[in-house]
Amino acid sequence: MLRFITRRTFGAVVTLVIIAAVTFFLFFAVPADPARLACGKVCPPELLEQARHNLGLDQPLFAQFVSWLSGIFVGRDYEGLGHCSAPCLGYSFVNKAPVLGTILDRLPLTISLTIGAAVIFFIFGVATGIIAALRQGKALDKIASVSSLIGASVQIYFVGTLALYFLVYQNHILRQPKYVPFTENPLSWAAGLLLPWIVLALIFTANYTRMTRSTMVEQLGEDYVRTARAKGMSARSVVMRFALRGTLTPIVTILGIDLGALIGGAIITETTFGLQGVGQLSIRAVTSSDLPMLMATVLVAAGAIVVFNIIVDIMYAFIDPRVRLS
Amino acid sequence: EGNQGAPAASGDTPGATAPTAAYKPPTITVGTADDSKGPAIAPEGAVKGGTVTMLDRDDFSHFDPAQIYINTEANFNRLIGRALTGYKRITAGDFKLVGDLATDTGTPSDGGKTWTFTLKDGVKWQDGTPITSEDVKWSMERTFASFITQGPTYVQQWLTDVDYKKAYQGPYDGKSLDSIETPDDKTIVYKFKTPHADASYAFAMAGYGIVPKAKDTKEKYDKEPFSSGPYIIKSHLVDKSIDLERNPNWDPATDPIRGAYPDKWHMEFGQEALQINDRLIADSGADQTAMTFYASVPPERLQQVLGDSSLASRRLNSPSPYGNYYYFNLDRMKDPKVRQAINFAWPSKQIQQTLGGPAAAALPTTILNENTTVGYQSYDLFNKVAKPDGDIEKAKELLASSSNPTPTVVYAYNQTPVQEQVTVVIKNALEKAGIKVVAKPLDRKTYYDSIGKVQNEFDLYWGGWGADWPSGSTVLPIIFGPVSDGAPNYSHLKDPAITAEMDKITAMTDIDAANAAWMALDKKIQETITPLVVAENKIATTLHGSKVGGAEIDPQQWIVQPDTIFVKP
Amino acid sequence: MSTPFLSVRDLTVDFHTEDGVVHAVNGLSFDVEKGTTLGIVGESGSGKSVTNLTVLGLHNPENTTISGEIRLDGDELIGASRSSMEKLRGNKVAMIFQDPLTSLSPYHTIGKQIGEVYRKHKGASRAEARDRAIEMLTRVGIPQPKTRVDDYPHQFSGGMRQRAMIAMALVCDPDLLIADEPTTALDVTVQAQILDLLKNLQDEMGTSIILITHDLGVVANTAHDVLVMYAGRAVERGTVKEVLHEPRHPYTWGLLGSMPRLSSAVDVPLLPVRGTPPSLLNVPPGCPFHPRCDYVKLAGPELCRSERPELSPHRGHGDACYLTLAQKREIHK
Amino acid sequence: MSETTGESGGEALLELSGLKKHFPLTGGLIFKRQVGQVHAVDGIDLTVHAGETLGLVGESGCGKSTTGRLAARLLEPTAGNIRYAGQEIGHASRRGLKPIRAEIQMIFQDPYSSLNPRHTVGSIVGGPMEINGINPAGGVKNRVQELLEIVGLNPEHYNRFPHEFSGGQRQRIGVARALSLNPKLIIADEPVSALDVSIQAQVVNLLQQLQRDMGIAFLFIAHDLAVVRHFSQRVAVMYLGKIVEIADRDSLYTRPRHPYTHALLSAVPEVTEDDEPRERIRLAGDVPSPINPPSGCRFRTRCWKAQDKCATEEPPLVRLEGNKEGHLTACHFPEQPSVHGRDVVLDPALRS
Amino acid sequence: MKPPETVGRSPGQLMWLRFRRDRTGIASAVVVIFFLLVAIFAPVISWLYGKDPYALYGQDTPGLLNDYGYPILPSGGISSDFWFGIEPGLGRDVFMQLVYGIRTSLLIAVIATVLTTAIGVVIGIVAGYAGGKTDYVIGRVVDTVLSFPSVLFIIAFMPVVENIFVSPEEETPVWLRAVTLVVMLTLFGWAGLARLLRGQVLSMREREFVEAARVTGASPARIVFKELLPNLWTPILIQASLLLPALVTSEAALSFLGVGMIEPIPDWGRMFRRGTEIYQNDITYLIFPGVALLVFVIAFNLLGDSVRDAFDPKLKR
Ligand SMILES: Nc1ncnc2c1ncn2[C@@H]1O[C@H](COP(=O)(O)OP(=O)(O)OP(=O)(O)O)[C@@H](O)[C@H]1O
Ligand SMILES: Nc1ncnc2c1ncn2[C@@H]1O[C@H](COP(=O)(O)OP(=O)(O)OP(=O)(O)O)[C@@H](O)[C@H]1O
Ligand SMILES: [Mg+2]
Ligand SMILES: [Mg+2]
Ligand code: NI
Repeated sequence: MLRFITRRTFGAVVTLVIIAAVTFFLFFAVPADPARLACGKVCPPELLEQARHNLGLDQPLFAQFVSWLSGIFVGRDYEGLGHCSAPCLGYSFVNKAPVLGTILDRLPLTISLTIGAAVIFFIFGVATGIIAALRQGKALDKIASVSSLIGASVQIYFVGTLALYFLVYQNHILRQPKYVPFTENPLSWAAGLLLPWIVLALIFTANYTRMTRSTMVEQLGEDYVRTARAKGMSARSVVMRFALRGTLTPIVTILGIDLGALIGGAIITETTFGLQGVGQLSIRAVTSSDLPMLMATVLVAAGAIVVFNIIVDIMYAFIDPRVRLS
Repeated sequence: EGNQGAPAASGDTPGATAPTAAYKPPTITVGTADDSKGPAIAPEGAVKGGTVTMLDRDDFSHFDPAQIYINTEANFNRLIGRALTGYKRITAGDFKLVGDLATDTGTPSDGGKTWTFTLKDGVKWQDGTPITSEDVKWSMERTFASFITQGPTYVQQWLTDVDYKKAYQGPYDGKSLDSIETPDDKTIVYKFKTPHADASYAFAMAGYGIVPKAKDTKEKYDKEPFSSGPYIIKSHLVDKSIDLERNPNWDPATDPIRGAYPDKWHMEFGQEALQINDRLIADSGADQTAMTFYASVPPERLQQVLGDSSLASRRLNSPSPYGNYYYFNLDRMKDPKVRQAINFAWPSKQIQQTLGGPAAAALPTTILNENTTVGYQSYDLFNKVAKPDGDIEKAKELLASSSNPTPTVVYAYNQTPVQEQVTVVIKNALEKAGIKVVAKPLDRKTYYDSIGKVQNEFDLYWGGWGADWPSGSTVLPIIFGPVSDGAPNYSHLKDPAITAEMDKITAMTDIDAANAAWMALDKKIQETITPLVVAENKIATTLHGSKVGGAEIDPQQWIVQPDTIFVKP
Repeated sequence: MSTPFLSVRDLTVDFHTEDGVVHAVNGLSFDVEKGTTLGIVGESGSGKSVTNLTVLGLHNPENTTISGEIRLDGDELIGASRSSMEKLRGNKVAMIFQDPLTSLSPYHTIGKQIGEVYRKHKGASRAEARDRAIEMLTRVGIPQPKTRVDDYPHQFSGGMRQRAMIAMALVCDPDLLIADEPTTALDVTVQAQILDLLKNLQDEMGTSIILITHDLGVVANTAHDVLVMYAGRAVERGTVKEVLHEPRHPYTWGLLGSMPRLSSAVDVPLLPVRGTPPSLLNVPPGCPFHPRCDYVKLAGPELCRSERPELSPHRGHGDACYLTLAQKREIHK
Repeated sequence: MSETTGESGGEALLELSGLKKHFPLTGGLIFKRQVGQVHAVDGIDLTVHAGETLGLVGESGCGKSTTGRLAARLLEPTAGNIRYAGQEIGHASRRGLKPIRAEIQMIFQDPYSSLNPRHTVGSIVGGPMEINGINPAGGVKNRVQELLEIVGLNPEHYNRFPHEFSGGQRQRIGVARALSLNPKLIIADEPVSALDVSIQAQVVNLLQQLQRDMGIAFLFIAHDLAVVRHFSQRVAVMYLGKIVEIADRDSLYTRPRHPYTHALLSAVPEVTEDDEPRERIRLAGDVPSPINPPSGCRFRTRCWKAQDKCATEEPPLVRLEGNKEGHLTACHFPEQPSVHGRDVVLDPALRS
Repeated sequence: MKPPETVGRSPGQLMWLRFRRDRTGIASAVVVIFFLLVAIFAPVISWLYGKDPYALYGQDTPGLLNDYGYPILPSGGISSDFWFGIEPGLGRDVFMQLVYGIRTSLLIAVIATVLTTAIGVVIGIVAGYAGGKTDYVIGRVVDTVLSFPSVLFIIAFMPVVENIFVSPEEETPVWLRAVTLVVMLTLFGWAGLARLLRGQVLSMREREFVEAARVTGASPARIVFKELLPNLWTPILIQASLLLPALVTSEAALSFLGVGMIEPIPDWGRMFRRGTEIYQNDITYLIFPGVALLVFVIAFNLLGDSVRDAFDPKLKR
């Protein structure tokens, strides 16, 4: 197990470094010059040079990348701004604040957004999926499949916009989405994120219902489920103890992918609800050519995907003993 | 007149026209030493106390005054920083330039080359130490340092040279600037190379706000400013929120400008204008004490906001003080007749409609903006008042007599959703006059880089410029100044006569005469050269919560200024 | 003769599928006596598994029609309540399946899977169940049962898995054990081990066994009685000796003739049944075997094609064919 | 190893000598590397003569299929030689194999997965001809239909797809495909294991008839000793990657010497007319893992005669005293040459 | 000898038969085909309808739009002249915008789907069939691509791709955005498909018919194209049928973030975004593209499901 985790972690680090490098070098292929943006309205060449030096952009590309990379592990010194200690992702070009701090400040929101929604859509999706599978062809199954299809076909910005309008502005049923740290007040934390959770859940539940239903149907046809029934196990325990175990494996994979993608791709959700998470930060980084911030948000996003992949693989080992050895 | 696009009629139904909002350009005069005494004139009903929530899309990038050039940042800076002079609101729309830290707007001598200011008694930093002339001098000197790249550069150039950063590298290596003298703790004397009658205006720019010599942390000061204004930053989460609390060492009696009525300010960033305005329209709960500096109602909500009479009391509006121009590239568009034809065919009204109608944009005809030009005079060279949707016949006539009756114009635009639509309109109109338009979208990040290149391949492109103080002197000499890569003379106008005229006006010591001369030059340039099309002028409509009082848009900065804001009990 | 321990009468099982009705079992009757083994043989798809799953009531009621009667120790099983069936399964009647890998849950340890049957039916505690599981593993010959009890099925070899399945089936000392092709997936040497094991356990506990297989050799070595199935029907029934040494039905002849034996002559070709088994969607009328039968002419083509022959005589060695006994004897020679 | 020629005539068509196939097992902490190997086939010598059938039996996983696939050069041997008609093909390239490809064909175990479900019978059977550029007189289609007739299928079924056929019929299609190139040697990897008894007999009969009519040599792989006996002139018994005994049919089935062969024969369930009790040998456990095969004699872990010598010394495959020419056994302590011996029960659960 | 149920149908025909029985499948196919026809025959529709998607009717004809640029007639200006109403602001014809918008979006999505599928198929098959080092390298590349935060990347590096085609000073052709979008969507789309197909090929490679082909001396090319590929059509078709609606919505989402097609090219996704901005005053402008998109995506997903079912007789719905 430990070996496995070590190997996967190493692989993940390599992947992240590649992604970071691609981002970094592509950034300089973008025809925008961050120094020019930093320089202001009227910018004579000397000032431009000055701005370039201030941002550290006057060094060779590769050297810049290396110092960025080594900054993560050993920290880095910034002229005028002081030392940036060990996991140093650099200083933002735009506001000169350490990127890491900003990211850490935003991450709880994005994670809360994701985890909260995931809990809802996972529980609902799996539950309805199981019921649909057990009531194959019945009304409930059909309702579940139709609604899941509609859920899968709508977009966050569509539902989100309408939900904001009708539930918040018009009828004041829900609160304007707002992030309050969990540690500060768990109740307002939940209340503040309820709307995005519901909207995200609306869209994602569908997939889980579908997946659960079809895998469950498959599982119910498995030989070992038949064995369980032949052993005299009650219908309930056949489903909950035997069929569900096998159903969870693919579901957990999808959940891992979704969690990674949600954290990494919260852009649309956060834009729709005006929440200040990592997604918004990344958009800001893009529009303002803020390389260190962009690198950091890309790393967070890719890191989320990669980390959740590893978590999924570890989860496998818990769900499926066959995986444990190999 | 002068406000051609101003809203005309009113009504509540969806199919209706926009409501009237009588708009009067502000009056800006120079105040006396008496005017410069605190406290500020309170708006009607003003009370102290409470917390105001400010919602906006973008956080402020700079707190170091020397780095401030943008109106939003300048506006915020009013809460925590002071300068030698400033604008005092007398009543709505009526302003006076007064001494802020200084006892008055300064005393010129030596034909306007030397300016002397005296600091008021009792002005202090947030830690209670008095603000000295040494601090003021230091503040100017440090703007020469290499890390200062954003702020205004006028005074630096007046004090030294056009290439001021070569002349002096800032005070950090121990050298000080000879052209600023501090005979005592309260007096500061600036010695310019040439006369500058409008220097007291220049010192009102937030970019010339003060920084304490003792607390200057160079680059880091941008993150941790030391307050001289009524508030202190209590917490700042980048791009997310700022909380302000009162500065106990700020004395209202010394400050003629800032009312500072709320006890606390809470600022939230990151929401799009649409969402901010939906919140403000809804006006529920905590949002009743909310307002926005800059997130004015987007065109999508204008009909709703202006059509809803219940919002009237929470609505502010003001046309933009900035000039918006479609510059001709004179290197490529050589025939003035074609340039005039384009001016005649220009679909001002259609663009206005695309932007949200008369309530969203006015249709000016002059280069200088009426809001920021003392002594403004209107003229209408291209028959825009009569035919705001374009005089195609006249354009065709001109083209017929020109060197190229069917010209092709390469139009470059900043690729934003709005500009995309405007481009469609422009293309549609000019093609009616027989002008082929090749539209080139440019990436918004590099837009100014692309059009700023002297050797660009475009014929026509949009650009904006705002006056730094209410005079043509910070507009015409800039947008028709030196031609170089990155310089804002996007038309590449290099007419010796015009340049000479501008130099002459700049040297005038009589401000009123100078203002009149700028206005005349404005017309002359459009008449003889036609280097640009004067574009639509956006009108901001801004909402605030029902418990917010004293909200006014600063007509010069085009932003809701904090000085008069108070929380209704 | 007393009433048999299990008696199946006129069992018919139809599946309603998209393609039509599958007549998987068609009027099948047979008995199993206490302590004996009934071997059911027949080609793939002849309805062997369906019959036995029906005994346990394991079919999806949605698309299955079952008629006839199944009496276990005198109790009717068709139409019995769900809870009474649940009490029966694994307790009185247990089952072993063909593929021990897929039939064991990969997610639970062997010990859990064996123990939970015991807990469910005997109300034992966790510890008791575990002890019982170890005991059962010892009985079926798993080495080091104390440690292997915590292994997962994938850690076992094929033969050990089948032993574990047997342990699981026998944990509650069932009266009837249904073994559905328990050795088909195994190698010969392992198969022999498993079959011997089943025999030993039967001797010890007096369990009745239904052994489903398509290998006549297996039946010959293990069973007391044999039932030969074809297209969902019984075509021949009798003791092992009777059926294998004096077969009466042409299909049984075909099966026996198809089998190469270690002792048979090598250079003569085998004598297979020609053709392929019929589709159960569309069972031929009359004798279902007639399209593949070489003796239709002899027995009477009209009869064979139109009327279904019954298994006769009712008890003892019976077969479903219109050939006379004399003809059969003659041909079999 | 020298000659292994059995009595059946004809020159050696396929010779495998010292043949080994080890599959790498990969793993490792960070980088993939080889951590071991599966000794699937571990040094075997076999000869198939023209026109004869060599049966290959053994338990699951002992390397029968691997041997077959090596012989058909679907795999490249780790070591050893494969000679076909005197020509070394062990490491020949695809191009080098081209001329003999047509002569060695294969029939597979699974009639479902061995036919491409997207191809018609016509293209399945005709495909090999197309690949090898064979243009039979009368055209490919004619030849295919001829072949279909030979294997007992309706030539009209030319345009049908495999899923429309029963298992036995599919296996016949497989046979027709193997025949389409007029092979001299067919490697049949458990061609009847997946079929019902009655169908199995049809296919065995067909193969036997083809061999008789066309003189094709077969390497016939099966685990059913009775079927092998029925079809093969010579039989080799494999255990864990090695040949433990090889002999002509009679010798092997009536005078086996290797304990494993004894065990195998005794385990076959038989419908016997006579009541004479057969020898009963019940081995314990399963075949050990080919990743770590036991030292010395590989059968020793399950053998009732095993002694210390077996663990240290690998018994050579030799002709034992009293055995016929070509009857080779690899055992230090061979059994009596008879099928009637004593009962041996090693399985703990069966020892009562 | 007679095989059972001798009907002589190919697997394809059987699928078609199964599919034909699936009423939902047929209905959704009809809807999908309708959309495709609309896209293909947009110019014909325009000609019959007598309007084009570019003309600014609302601006050129007084009385259609009010001061704010909203249609004066109720329901977004629906009239016998303007069936779906008029676009607020520019005053173009909504019906034509939608028809041409569907054309643009479908064109982009279809091309991206085709490219994605082609690349995914080729790389997946190569990885699966070649195995070994090739497979390992491709596997890592796929992992990496799948770990990229794609939306962010597309937003950030759209200009880079555009730059590859055209330098900033040169004329920017209108199709460039489309090409860029296609390239970007393809760049992040192929990996998933490749991974899936690799798995399919791996399991397929173990099938004996592949060995059978090798035994007869078939070349790797023949094995890939003649033996494997025909068997992969099922997953390919299923994936493609699920990919297309996903790409349509992706494109719409990119438009929502402002990196979709630009004016004046009509675009479905951009209409949708504009709709979410102005819905409070002109809901019809959100309804038409929104509902059309919803219907299209639902129909296509249903179609994908039906195709899957048709291909997989085991799965009972
Ligand atoms: N749930 C079901 N739905 C529809 N048809 C079924 C179902 N279960 C079995 N059948 C059909 O019933 C017939 C008899 O099947 P059964 O499993 O009893 O055969 P079998 O004799 O056990 O064959 P094998 O030796 O292959 O196991 C087959 O044609 C099978 O396809
Ligand atoms: N490609 C491969 N990679 C790794 N190991 C393999 C491979 N092919 C076969 N093996 C291993 O080699 C050994 C021999 O396999 P082979 O298929 O030859 O056995 P077999 O005798 O044909 O068995 P069966 O009767 O089950 O078909 C087995 O342990 C198997 O797991
Ligand atoms: Mg069965
Ligand atoms: Mg094999
Ligand atoms: Ni330096």
